[in-house]
Amino acid sequence: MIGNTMSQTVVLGVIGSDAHVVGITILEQAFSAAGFDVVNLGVQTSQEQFAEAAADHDAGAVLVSSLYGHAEQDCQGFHQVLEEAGVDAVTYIGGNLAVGQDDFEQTRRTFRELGFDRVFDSETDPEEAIAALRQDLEITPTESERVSVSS
Amino acid sequence: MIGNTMSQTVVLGVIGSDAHVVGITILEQAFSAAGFDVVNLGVQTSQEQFAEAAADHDAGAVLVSSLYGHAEQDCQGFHQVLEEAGVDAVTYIGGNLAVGQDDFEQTRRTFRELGFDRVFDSETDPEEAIAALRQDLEITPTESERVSVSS
Amino acid sequence: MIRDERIPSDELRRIDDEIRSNWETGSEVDFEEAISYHESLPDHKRFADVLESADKPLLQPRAGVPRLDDQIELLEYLHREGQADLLPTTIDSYTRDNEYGKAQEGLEKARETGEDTLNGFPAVNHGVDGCRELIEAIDAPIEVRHGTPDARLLAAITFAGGFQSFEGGPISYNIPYTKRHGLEETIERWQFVDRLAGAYTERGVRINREPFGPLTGTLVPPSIAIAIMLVEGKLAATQGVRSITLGYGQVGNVVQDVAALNALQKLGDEYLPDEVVVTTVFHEWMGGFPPDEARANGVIGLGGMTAAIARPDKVITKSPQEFQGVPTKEANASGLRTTRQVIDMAIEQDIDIDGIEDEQELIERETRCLMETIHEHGDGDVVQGTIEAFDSGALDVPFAPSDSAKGAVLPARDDDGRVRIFEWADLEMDDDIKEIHKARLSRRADTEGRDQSFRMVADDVDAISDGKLIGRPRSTQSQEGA
Amino acid sequence: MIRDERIPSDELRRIDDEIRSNWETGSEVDFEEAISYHESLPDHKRFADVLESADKPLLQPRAGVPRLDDQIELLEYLHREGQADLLPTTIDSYTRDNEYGKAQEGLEKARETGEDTLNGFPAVNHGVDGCRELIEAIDAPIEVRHGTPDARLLAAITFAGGFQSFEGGPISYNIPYTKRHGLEETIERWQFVDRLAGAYTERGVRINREPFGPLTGTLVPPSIAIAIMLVEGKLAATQGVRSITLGYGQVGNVVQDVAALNALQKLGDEYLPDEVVVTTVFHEWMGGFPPDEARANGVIGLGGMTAAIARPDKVITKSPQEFQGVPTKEANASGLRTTRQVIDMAIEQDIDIDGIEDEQELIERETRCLMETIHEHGDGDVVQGTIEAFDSGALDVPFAPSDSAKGAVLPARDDDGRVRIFEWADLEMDDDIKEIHKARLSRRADTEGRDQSFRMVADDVDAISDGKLIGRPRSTQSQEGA
Repeated sequence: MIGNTMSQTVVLGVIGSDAHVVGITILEQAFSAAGFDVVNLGVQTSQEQFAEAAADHDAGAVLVSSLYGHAEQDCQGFHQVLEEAGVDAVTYIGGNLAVGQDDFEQTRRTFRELGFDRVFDSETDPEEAIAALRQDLEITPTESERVSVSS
Repeated sequence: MIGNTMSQTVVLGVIGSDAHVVGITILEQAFSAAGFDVVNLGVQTSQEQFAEAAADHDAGAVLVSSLYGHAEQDCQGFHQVLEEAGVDAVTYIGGNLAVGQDDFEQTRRTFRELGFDRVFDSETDPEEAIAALRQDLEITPTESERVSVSS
Repeated sequence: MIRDERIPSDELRRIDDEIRSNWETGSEVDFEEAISYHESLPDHKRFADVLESADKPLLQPRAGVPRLDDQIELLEYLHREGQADLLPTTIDSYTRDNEYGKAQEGLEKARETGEDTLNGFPAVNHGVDGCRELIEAIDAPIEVRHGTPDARLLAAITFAGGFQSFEGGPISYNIPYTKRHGLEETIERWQFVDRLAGAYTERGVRINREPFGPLTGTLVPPSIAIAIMLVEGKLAATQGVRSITLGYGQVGNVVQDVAALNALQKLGDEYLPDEVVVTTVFHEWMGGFPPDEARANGVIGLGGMTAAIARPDKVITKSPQEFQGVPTKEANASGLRTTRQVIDMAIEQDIDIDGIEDEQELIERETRCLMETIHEHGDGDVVQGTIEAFDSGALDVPFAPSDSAKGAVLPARDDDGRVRIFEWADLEMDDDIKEIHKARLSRRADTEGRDQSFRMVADDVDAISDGKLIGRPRSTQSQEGA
Repeated sequence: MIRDERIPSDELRRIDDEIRSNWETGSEVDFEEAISYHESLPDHKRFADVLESADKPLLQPRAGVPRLDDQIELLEYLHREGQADLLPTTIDSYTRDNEYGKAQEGLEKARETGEDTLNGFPAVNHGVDGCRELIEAIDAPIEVRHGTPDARLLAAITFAGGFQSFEGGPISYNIPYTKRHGLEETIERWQFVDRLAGAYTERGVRINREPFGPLTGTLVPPSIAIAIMLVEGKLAATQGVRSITLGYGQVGNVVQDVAALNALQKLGDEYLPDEVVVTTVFHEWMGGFPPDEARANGVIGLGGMTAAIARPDKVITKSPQEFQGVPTKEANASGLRTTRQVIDMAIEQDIDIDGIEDEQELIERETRCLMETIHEHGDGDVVQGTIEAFDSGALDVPFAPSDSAKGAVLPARDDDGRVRIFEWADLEMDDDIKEIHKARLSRRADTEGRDQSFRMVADDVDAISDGKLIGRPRSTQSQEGA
């Protein structure tokens, strides 16, 4: 699969019962300004709502935000739900992903194992996510995995 | 000895190496306003300077202030020095008289034993000292000892 | 179609009976008996009277724990050690979602383990008697604070339980708090709450109502907050409420904050009926706090200074531990005392800052534009106007999670740190006002040598927790340094 | 008779040789070698340059412990965790009394036991090499702060040791600090200190000198403090000092404090020679602090706010533990960060308070009266004029313990909390200015329903530590309350 043919549509949302809206609003603005088509599902979005929106819009990327510390629980089985809906998109997650976030590398491994292509902490600038997504949508996922992300 | 014949002159000073001037300035003003003749010796006043001034002015009262916590040491033998100089005055002491001033009653006893007629803590209003002095200078010292001082 | 009309008595009784059957403690409520109970309370526990007769800002913290004994101990501590003038009882999240069963489980677990298994006081579960024990134990007025879209049972029980002040409103406890409750639904439910407060008021028990001013707590332009306060104030007045405290959350620019509080009081007096006593409450900074108690105390200090100049009737204080969430009682009391010290040192000074009148005039003009569009959207009915104006985006709140608001308007600070509107979306506003905002933001862009963009918004959101008011780009900041 | 004249070179050398023989480390000083040493220091350790080129207020704490390693660790901590821009080294009391032997005993005991047996850093005992170790270890400029009437040997050693800033002066380190040192004596000794700083300055090493502005720290009327700053600045300039930082201690009324700092800078530029670079330093409240860290943080917050509006070149911060004396390093850093947060949030706001210009004009007129009387008392010589004016009481400092000042003038706050003069004694002042003060104090007396009296003075001295700015009588306070 060659990135250039991939959709420039990005589905954004805050997963679970989390109601933190500021970050997702900023991300929506940043990705729009960077030329992406953004579908912002807002806060308190279920796995199914992500999958449905990604399928409907043939999204190239699904960006999940979580700031209340329950991300691991909220994302269990998420990639299976996406697959079942026929979604073939790059998936990122970012935010405060664990309650006692002492070791982010451990957190990153956890979410990589859940199936996310990239994992960001809450200090990440939108620019960094945009740069990563540009790369991931234009080159094969296998190569993208070799790119080191500093966060 | 009848109080009415006693001198209305009050000698004030901060004893020892103590340089706290604010309290003594306020006291000077308060006693002057109350009609006393005030001799303010200022800060860092020695026992001998108190005695000399009290003798020179035939003082009715010697008021000693101490705020730096070394009053007990600074006042050892003070009443003997006064007596040797021929001073026959009411003596008060007030301020932060002990470093860890947990039990003021204990502190009061200590300074009463050193010879002071009245002992005040640092929260005492000048009015209270003035009222006490008016009493002490008009009635016999024996009776004045029965007056309870709240401080 | 729901309109801004007083709920008729029989309808009030019908709803009251219905909602009181939602949880067992509902049956404890007896209106006549409750009136007698309120009449038995001493003057210094009558919230509206204490607040309205104060001649300097009264301080109130936030606080709520699940067990009654613990809540009494906590409020006693804040009253004694924090010298709080007014006290709060913050309600737990399950109760806010009307999940009284889950709240009951949490409360029972709290009683067994002694741990705070709920994030607030489940007043419905404690019931009328539990509330009264609290009211009797504390020697000051207490307000119910929550965030509940459907607070009907909570109101019925806490009013009967002796509370005389109740925070919230159909917009201010919907838009910032919940995604999918419709505005029509929350307005209808809050009409009941207000009508119940009105029923007590008619019997001489003036229940104080306090719309939640800070809304989303993040760079809310003052005129948007004030318009929503006026709407909620009008809705409450229609139902018979006569003591209304309009709220405002600090944005951090002293001139704008003082101007906004002045405008809030002035427009409140103007838009609300004469028979309503309008007071104001100032919330210390509700956005992100620095992760450092020393710096947090600086934020609190600026809040106290602003309160000393603006002199609202009440100040809701923050604690130095704001960053980490719920503070210890010591930190909570410490925030109260820091605020008290700043206010008491500054309030007798004659501090009149240039530009406050101009800023106030701008805020008033903006607010009038919004009130006018609400009026037009509803053909004169404020309920329909509010629903329609939110629907069209003519009325909007930045960073609103609710589906009832577009959340498309975006704020940014100008070069002095005042909150302006960067993205208007469909917000109704006179063109010349939009030009003023644009010119102000353009001056900031010039200072920073960058275009106006969402980057400013993003930088501003984090600025105070990063130690500044304005989110300058890094290059500008380093130029500033020594 | 001592006059305001530059010490001749041979006399400078004679005194220098003499005082350096007072303690063994004096012989380590070699002026030429010291110049080379200063030239080797990087730009960011050059105190005058860093201070004079800053474009926002730099923060500096107070700190001094006896052992070198501990002092390095303490300053590193305050630089890193407190983000102090400038660092201090506070000297111990024995050194201030020139008791170098006792300081040596204390230092040795500190080294043996690891305890702080001295209340500061005995720089003379540490000698030139010890000072240089400190200068090299810390990545910021460091000032010597002390309170020494005769600081000649301390200056000789610390200047050679690489320090480029030195607090104090013949009046400001005499009148508030000591009872029986005559002014003539301290002026003569400080002429040497200033001349030594001037000698370094002539060789390109601009030693910054900082007269101690707060004086007795208790309700000092701004014009008295400013006049003494101008005198000490002039004396230093005569001896060749070219970087002078005039000081001012917060009185707590924002309008008066901003006006005073403006006046200090303006009159400093006017009265000091053109070749002197004049900067200002603002000391956070030097009077009694509340015995409560939360309330102390409120006092610090008001200080930060004042600094943000007045924008002095430097701020000396207080810690929340001020009440109990020397703070822990954590509390010290905390005071720095609270101040930083308030300044950084408020400094970009356009806060222009009404009445500052009028108050500044009054302060300037008062200061000119005092400078004029000094001029007249000395027939144009500022040294003789100062000595004679203090002697006659035409120049005076309230609450001065020194026998060199009458200490007969008494301040009290007016109804806005500005410091006025209640008892003029023999202080020289135009009658119309006295009338202004009298009218202001009379307004306060009316508000409080009591006569102007020393009671106001007494109440004001304790007010801030009791939680207020103005010492109102209790009956007025309870009227104020809710």
